[in-house]
Amino acid sequence: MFRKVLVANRGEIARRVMNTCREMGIATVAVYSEADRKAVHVLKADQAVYLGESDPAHSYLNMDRIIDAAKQTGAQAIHPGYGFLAENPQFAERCELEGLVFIGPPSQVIRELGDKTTARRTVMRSGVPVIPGMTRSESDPVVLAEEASGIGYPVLIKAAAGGGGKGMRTVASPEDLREACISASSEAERAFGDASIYLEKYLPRPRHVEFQIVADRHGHAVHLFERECSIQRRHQKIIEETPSPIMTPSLRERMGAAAVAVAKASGYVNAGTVEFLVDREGAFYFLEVNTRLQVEHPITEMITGLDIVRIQLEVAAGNPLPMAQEDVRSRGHAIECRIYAEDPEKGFYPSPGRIIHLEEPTGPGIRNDCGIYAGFQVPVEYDPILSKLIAHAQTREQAIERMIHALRDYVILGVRTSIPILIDLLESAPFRKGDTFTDFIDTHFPDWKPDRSEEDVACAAFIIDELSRPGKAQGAGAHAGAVQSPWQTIGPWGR
Amino acid sequence: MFRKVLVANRGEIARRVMNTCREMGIATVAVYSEADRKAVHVLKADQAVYLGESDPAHSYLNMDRIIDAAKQTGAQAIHPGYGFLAENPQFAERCELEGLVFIGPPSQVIRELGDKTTARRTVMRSGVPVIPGMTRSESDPVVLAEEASGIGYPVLIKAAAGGGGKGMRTVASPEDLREACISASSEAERAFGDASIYLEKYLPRPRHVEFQIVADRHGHAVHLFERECSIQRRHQKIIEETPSPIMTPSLRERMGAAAVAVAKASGYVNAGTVEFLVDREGAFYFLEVNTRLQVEHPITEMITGLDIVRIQLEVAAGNPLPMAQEDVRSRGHAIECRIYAEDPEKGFYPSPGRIIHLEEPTGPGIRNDCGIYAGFQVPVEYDPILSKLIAHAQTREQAIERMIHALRDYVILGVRTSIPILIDLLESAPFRKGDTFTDFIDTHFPDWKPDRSEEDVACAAFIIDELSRPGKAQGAGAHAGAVQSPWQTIGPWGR
Amino acid sequence: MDYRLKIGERAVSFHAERKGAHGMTLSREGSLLDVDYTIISSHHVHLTVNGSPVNAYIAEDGDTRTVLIRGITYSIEHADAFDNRGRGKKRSQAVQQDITAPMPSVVIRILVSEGDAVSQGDNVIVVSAMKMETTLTAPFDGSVRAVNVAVGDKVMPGRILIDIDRTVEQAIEDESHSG
Amino acid sequence: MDYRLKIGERAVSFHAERKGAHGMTLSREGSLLDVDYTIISSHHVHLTVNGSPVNAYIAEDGDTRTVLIRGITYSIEHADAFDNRGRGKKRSQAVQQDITAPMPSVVIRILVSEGDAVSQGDNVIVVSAMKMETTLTAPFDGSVRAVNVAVGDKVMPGRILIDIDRTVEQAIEDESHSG
Repeated sequence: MFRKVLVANRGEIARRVMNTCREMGIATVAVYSEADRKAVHVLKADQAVYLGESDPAHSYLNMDRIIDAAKQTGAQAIHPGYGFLAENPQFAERCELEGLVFIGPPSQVIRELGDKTTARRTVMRSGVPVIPGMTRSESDPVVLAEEASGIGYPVLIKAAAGGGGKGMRTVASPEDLREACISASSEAERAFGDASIYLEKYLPRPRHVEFQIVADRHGHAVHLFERECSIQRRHQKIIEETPSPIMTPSLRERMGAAAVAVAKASGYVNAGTVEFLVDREGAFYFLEVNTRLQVEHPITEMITGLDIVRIQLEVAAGNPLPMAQEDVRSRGHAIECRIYAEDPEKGFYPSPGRIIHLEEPTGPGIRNDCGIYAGFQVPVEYDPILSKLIAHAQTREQAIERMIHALRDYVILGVRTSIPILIDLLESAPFRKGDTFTDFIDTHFPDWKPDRSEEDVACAAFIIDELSRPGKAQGAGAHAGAVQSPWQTIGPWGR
Repeated sequence: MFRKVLVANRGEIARRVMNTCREMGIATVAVYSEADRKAVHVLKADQAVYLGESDPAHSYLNMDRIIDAAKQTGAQAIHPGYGFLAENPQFAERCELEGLVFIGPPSQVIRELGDKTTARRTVMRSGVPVIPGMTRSESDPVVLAEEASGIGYPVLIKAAAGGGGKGMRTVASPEDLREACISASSEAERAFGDASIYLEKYLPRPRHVEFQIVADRHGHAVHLFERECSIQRRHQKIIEETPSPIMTPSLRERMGAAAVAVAKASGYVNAGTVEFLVDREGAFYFLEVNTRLQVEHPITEMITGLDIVRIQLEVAAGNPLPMAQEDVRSRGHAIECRIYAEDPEKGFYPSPGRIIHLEEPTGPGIRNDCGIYAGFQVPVEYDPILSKLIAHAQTREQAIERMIHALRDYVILGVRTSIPILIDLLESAPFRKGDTFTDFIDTHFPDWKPDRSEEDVACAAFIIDELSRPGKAQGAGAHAGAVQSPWQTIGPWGR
Repeated sequence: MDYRLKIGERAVSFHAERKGAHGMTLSREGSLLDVDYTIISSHHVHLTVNGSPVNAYIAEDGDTRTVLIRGITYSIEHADAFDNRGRGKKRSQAVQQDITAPMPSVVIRILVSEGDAVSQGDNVIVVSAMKMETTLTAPFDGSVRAVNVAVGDKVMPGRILIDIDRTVEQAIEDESHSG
Repeated sequence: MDYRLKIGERAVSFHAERKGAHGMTLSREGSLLDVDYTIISSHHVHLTVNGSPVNAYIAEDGDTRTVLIRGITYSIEHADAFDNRGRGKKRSQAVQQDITAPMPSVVIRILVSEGDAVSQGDNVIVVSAMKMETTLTAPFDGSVRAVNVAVGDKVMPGRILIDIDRTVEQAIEDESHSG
């Protein structure tokens, strides 16, 4: 096993990878940018190397500096997390050339699956159905317009290198295509260091169901069941669960077999995710393979009792998978909610800022993979994910209740978060029924606002807080305390 | 199911019970004493009723006030937690008479099993071996002295009503018996409201292995596997784990069957624990039944995926057990460490005080059932338990590593805690080998002190902290800041 | 003591009377709240309102306090403070001729140069926050007087990114509307 | 700057030199520590000592600071402060004739009354903290001058619970030893 691993990522996922490393006796190296000098992954690492400015291009996407950091610290392997360089075949190749183990598939596999169009061809040959769309990526707006006409509107723009919803746009009519492509391409460039995009037919109201796979270098591949990831905003998942509410033993067997077939056909090694869309009739279409650890991997860990990062490290070190398909058992139901720094009342607009106060939910069946702490300045430069809250219970209904209460217990002051809308989503009748589709929020929660039924209580808290702070005025301009109240400068109040 | 439940307890266990209640849609009522006005269970309840002064006799042991609180709030059932009135048959009987459901066994069963000597007779009749000792409790020092001679020294004094190590004393020779009995009896009186004690033969170096049982009103009883609770200090457990390192499938089957036999012979209903001592040859002896939710129940929940409090509530409402013995499956290995407010360098002397800063460990496989928060004043009147840290992983070795790192991540400032010795216990070769006996600490860690190998780093932190605080002197009596430094009053420093 | 608070879009008046060391009654339009409270920390108050306990978590952000109750946030401030600020804002909006950052963000692309003529709705600048790009458009017809930022700049909310001189006839028309 | 710190039972001298805004070198008996640090919060400093990062959590308790590193606590104070206090303590110990509470606790039983004669080692009072009972004994032969507490009283460390007048011959003998 490795003695030292560099984690080429930040925040909650870097921390989570380092947790498993240290449990395995592997020393950890963090890398960080200017904005992340006080980030949680820096605080938790055995060593930390400064990369450069906050812009990802100068830090988390800067291959030279990351490779240098690995060499300088004597790290033998690099775990890329998700996002940044995780699915960049050039980076995996650089690692291979420099004698560093890239903890993920071989660069060749990343390249073939990462070019989503090549992946689609590979999968078509193995007999698994794919969504209609382009078979190569393109940057010429004229060609893209022609392709879109051929596919038929609405079309979906996707980043060829992508994942996580970045660089994705739905386009309803030809006149919007050009600017959408430019914007998507730019977003993809910044997120993945690769501006390539392609077009797919936009499927109305699909479910997003994915299978976790793990494969070793010795030709063994197993799947760890499915995850349902239909609840999305801006094409990015915000609630995931497993098992999928629509899954039947027979469908699971067929889709699981398809996922393993994709893994074997592509020569897959390490952990990955085979994504499918499932239509209303229960037919499934291959979407893409994410050749990395997925954001939502914890729900699979909860129901299987496995540590996917441990499996990644074992497999990357050349060891065989520690289990066969029949050893993998599912227990209970797990849900993940992504806690983003964003304002769900204002179109999920990002909300960076300083965390003033933090209380994490705890208790039976609750896991919080957290990338922040009280006092941390959430940077504007990176993904708005603050933490991933996971609830595991015996049944779906119990997991929903557990999650709702955990969300209500979760206190984050200083930035807006997705918590209020997550509560309403989970409490809604369609979610409880399992009617989850990718347009769920647009359909059931357009122009969502929270039910602010405790305004009087909030006002009481406001008044008490003001009265209880020493040095604050307690009446019309009275009391000149040590600390100048903002109200004193504005004028009299509370008469 | 009940609409409202009163939890007649405090701290982490009251909070944990309320967690499950609210997930089941059951409203919760907390009760509290003077010292607990700001306790976590008060903050988390749907309603809270003040009982009285901090002394348990005026609050958590005051049956009249607790029954009144239940009636006044319309609670239909009372969950007693552990300790206090949890194993008091008079209290269970009062509930029955007042038309309140006591969430535990019928008062008659508590009385018979709670009188540990009656329990011993019942169990002896069912063919399970018991430890040599008295068959009735006693308060007369003369009679106790005679019994002790009969049993042969060393003897163990135990509270007839007891559990949790309270009222327990080992006596090596006759001259120490009298004061030990008085002290044990007094401690038992204060802890359980019952001063009765009895004597048992002291078994050298036993293992403490217990089985979790659950039984319904319809004659069904199952066990949820064992817990190994051998690591103790002052006869109180500090590390528990499951499975037991010594367990074999055959021994588990025999002991599990014995536990279920005890449940059936005693007419048991609800959750309980059948405790055994196991000697070095693998022979097991019935010790006692704890007729309540056990402190260490979370490790059983981790490996079985069950919520024991939910089962308690279901069974108390008259519902049948939701599973048969063959449905109960164990997965992985779980360890609990009890985080006490005490100084392990000074004989585990209690260390009450205000929590100045708190950072709870989180991450995969970590659960922390926590009864404190930053700013909370840990009362001097109650058990020193602050929280229970639980680690669950695939193997014992992985669970140990996970726990060690979680303990190192756990930051509690303001009181001394058991954390440093817990780290050393888990890291020790005998613990890793599974050589865990009840005299483990006395044998391997007499006069334990932590390995303070980072004194220089600590001094650096001291100096940086001092320099970085505004208003503190930064040189020989220099700088008169807004805040008077203690050093300024004492004299010059840091020259 | 009387309070006029702005919560959401409404202003609400309360009359508060202290009741012992840790209690008060709050009345509003005839309804009465009986409040007991315990200060748990500088950001946490535990209240019992008409017999029902509730935790409120509070953070100050300038004039506004954010109160978090059962996962839901409430933004509250003194209505007087809001009125004062609001009047100022309205005045400045009337003569608005610039494009400001809506939130902390980074400038990604600038689509216009000094002197360019722009029509209402034209894309003029793209900013990014937390990997989400937003395109800001011209609020009216006019010409670009100044570009105050460069690609890569980190900007805070309210920062004027681009000044636009409004085409004169329309500006006068708007002024008369705002009067 | 020079520091003389008491850590555990030892006093250690350090020479500290600032190195930029967030660094310092610390030398002690020829060995050199190169320290970079980041203040994370009022109770948390992240240090890099000779290239190795480590988190230190710090709380002040009177003269002493408790520093928590990797789960282990270090109690540190200025050696001067300790010496001053220590000399005071020694003096008072020499004439000690009382029984003090070892920690915050509650008085459970009082086994003596005013005027009682006690022998060294006799049980005189039982206190309880967090359900653990501790019996305090007479430190020397003597007679009980005053019982300062009642059953149920909550007492803080150092509080004098019972005054005992020492039997005269022995007291004199002890005094000569302490000189």
